Amino acid sequence: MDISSAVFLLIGSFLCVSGGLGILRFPDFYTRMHAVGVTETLATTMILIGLMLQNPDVLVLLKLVIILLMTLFISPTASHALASAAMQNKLMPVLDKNDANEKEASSNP
Amino acid sequence: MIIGLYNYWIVVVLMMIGFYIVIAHGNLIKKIVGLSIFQTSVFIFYISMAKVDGGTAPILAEGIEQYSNPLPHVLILTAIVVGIATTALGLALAVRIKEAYGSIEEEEIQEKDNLDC
Amino acid sequence: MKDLFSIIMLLGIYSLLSACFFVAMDAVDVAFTEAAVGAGISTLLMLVAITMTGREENPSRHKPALALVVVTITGSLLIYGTLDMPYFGLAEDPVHLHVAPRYINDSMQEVGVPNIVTSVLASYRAFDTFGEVVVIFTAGMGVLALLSVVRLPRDIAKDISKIDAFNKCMHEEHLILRIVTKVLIPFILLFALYVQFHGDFGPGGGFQAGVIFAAAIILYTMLFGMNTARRVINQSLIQLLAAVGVLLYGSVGIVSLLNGKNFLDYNALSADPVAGQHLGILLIELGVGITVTAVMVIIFFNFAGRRIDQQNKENNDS
Amino acid sequence: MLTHLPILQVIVPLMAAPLCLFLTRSRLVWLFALIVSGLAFLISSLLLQQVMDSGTISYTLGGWDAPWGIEYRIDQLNALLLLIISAVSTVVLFAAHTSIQQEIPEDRHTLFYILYLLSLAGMLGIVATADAFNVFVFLEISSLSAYALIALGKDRRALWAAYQYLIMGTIGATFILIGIGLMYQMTGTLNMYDLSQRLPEVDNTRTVFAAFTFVIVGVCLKLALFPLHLWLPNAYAYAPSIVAAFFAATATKVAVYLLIRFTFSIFGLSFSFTALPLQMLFVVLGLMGIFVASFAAIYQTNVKHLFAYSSIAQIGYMIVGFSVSSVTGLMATLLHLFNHALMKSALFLALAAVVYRIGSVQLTQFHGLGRQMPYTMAAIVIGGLSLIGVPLTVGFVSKWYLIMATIENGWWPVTLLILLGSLLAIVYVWRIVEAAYFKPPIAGRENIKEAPLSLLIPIWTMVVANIYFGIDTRLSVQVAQAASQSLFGVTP
Repeated sequence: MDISSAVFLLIGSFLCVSGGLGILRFPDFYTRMHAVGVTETLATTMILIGLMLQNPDVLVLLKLVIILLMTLFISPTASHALASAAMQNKLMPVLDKNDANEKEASSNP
Repeated sequence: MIIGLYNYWIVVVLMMIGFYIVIAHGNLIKKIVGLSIFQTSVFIFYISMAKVDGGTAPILAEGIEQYSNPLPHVLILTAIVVGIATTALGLALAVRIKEAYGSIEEEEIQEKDNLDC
Repeated sequence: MKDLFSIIMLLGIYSLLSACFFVAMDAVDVAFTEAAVGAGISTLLMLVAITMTGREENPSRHKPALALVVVTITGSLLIYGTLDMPYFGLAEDPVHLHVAPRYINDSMQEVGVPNIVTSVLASYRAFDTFGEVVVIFTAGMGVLALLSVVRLPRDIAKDISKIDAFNKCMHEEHLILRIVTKVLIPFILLFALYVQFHGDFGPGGGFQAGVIFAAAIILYTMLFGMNTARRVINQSLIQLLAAVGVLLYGSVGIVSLLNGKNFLDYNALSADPVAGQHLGILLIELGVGITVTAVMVIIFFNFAGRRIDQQNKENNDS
Repeated sequence: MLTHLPILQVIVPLMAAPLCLFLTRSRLVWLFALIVSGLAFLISSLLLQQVMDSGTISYTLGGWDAPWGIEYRIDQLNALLLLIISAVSTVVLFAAHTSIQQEIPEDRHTLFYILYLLSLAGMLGIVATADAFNVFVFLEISSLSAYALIALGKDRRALWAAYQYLIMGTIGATFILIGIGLMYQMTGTLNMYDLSQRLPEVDNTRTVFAAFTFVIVGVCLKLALFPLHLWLPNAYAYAPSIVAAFFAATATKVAVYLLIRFTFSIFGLSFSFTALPLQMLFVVLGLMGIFVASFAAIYQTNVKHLFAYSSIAQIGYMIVGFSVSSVTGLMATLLHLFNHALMKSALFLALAAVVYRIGSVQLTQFHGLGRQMPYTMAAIVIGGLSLIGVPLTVGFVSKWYLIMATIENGWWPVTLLILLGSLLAIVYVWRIVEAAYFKPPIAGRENIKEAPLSLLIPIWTMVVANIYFGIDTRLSVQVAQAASQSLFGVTP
């Protein structure tokens, strides 16, 4: 029980860290969004499952399940809203490296 | 001896950051942000003094002896409400000032005021 | 930092972090409120405000020397003041010895509510809470006085005709958001009610519930447009509701006056003191909840309404 | 019901404010607000009588004994303040209906009365309560409504003034909050009486010293004590005239009350005047306030600005009386509180009448008004004489006691400076008189009429009070004496 919970928690934390890394390292808005959006959903799921295994109390378990459902609902929606807002404001994805350099050069005259 | 007070010192630093923003910056919205930081730091100060080592949240339950002090919590609940009320009113004023003066920078408003006189 | 948008986001994060700190300091009720208010409503209001005032800060020309001096003096005075303070977290600090023990030891017999914060808030220091409700009411009235826009029947008719067009375009753009929100709003409202009536036993109470309730309405407004929301929620009705909350709270006090007890003495409400206290707390929490919901909605509607009005004017000009 | 008077004093206007929303007609709301304010006045006079007869009244809210619950505690000092506030509010409200017709758009009238009542209730609450934190809550009620009321002014500068006031006021309130927190941390209590019992045990600690400083600085911000006065002139000058009349007469008085309450009742005399060089500091700041503000007043072209600066100067007199820290000195301060409320409400109401007729308060617009609006201008002249301190007006009484107090203490230079300050007052009052009586009327404005009766009645009520209390000083002096003696712990 303890071991499996620990495994889940570790996977969750690893995903969190990699998501954070993604935010810092990826070149443009959409890939960053991707990094956070994907890892956040999965990471919270993992961590919540890990916590569920830690605590056998039914009431607490129920609350955690509700939190899990809510995050599964909300975080993809939030990512979607962010991305579509960016799209509406005509922020274009960066496609390759040269393109990125050009963009920066043109935006910082 | 120093260790026993470190918490308050951090709070003081936070408070002063907020206070500095309020008095040093010219942007009206930023002043309100500073005010918010200042007030939130005062809340942290109050809450710190309510803490008792080894205590738990002040909700009575079986088998718990030590509770944190509930009174500062109550005071801060009230103060948070006062804070949001002030923020809302300040923002409303800032919006009106923008409409009337076309700017939310202190210096520009002052200049336009001097022209009025 | 010159971009007000990111400044406000950072402020929201600061509020959320301080809420986490409050949990660590055992102040669950405060943390709840701070998260709902500081990170939620006030961030939202600031964002609405900057859509009207512009999000860039001008490069400043001020000289910060004087401000720095003032801040340094104040800060060092405070640090100086902390030197004689009782240490952090010791159980024998004067704070924990004088008034608070009675709350902790006797509130169960005297008020009969497990959450001590609620019993202090709503019974021992109920008048402070009354003041708090009036403060929020004042803010609502102040924002109304500053921002409300007179809407002629002609405007309203025009707005209603716009709703369909607006709905159509929103429907295509924000399909996912709209559907998810529709699913979520009932749960948010349900949660608000739970917080409202469970405040006796766990963290929560009228204020937090009111904010959550208002958040649900605001979410609806943001996705379905002001005009739809105006049709659902009557403006003057909501203003009256704000007043009703304050009056409900006050009239609990008046009833105890009429029964020959002191103002807000809930023992006057029932022969059994604990039952009286329960009834009193329930009623005043309800009053708080109603006023807070109404005022938050009023504030948001007036900000948003002002913004629409500005945009209309700009369109007419151009 | 008589035992419940202390709480009724505050909750009557407090509960009446939301009720106004249900009455939509402007006239109806006005009548209702006027009745409520009159009721508050009645209650406060009953309270004063009770207190003078039988001493301090204590009232526990919610039936919880202090310090666990919140206590209301009425002694001579706050009974006097309650009377001043509710009396001024009633008289000013009487004029409100006519005055705001021109200055505030029709759809804001109900909101105006609501905010006015809230502000009144807030001030009454600050004065009546005996709980340090409750002071903060009611301070915020009165200040939030004040910001909104000031912003209702016609001029766009009203918005800017209100914003500045909001920032300064919130900083002040937060300072007070920090001070209260520090006090609470050392003593574990919030009740004022309990605090005064428990503070002496810890009064040599640095924390209490810091608490005291923060509270004093916070209160001084609200008080507009020189050099923290910068928010005041614009706030009074651009607010609607009625609001200016109400706040000029009451808002700073409440702050003076808080200063007296915190220094004398809570921290205690010996601590307050030994921990800091407070006496010296306040004398210097008070005198500087008198001179700087009076000079500034002389150079104003806007009459509202002029009287706003004169208010700052008058606060200087109060602070000087306060810092003498003798029974007579404090008595002079309290008398001046009372008298200044009478003068300033009369003056600002008269200005409201001028605005009503000519729509401006620039000094150049006053030319010839002496003949066109004789009653209004006569009121301004009498108010001005009272500001100077001419015998037979109230201004004389308080300056007399102030000078007595300084002489008693042997502060000759201060006495001289006070007299000099009064000379400056002659200068700025003379400028108005000159403009109104010795300049020909402005061309094209020959048919300006006297202000309507609904404005003249409140103006002259205040003017008559100015003269009456200048001749028959029994009531004011007796109460002020009793209050200051009880603060010094002297038994008469």
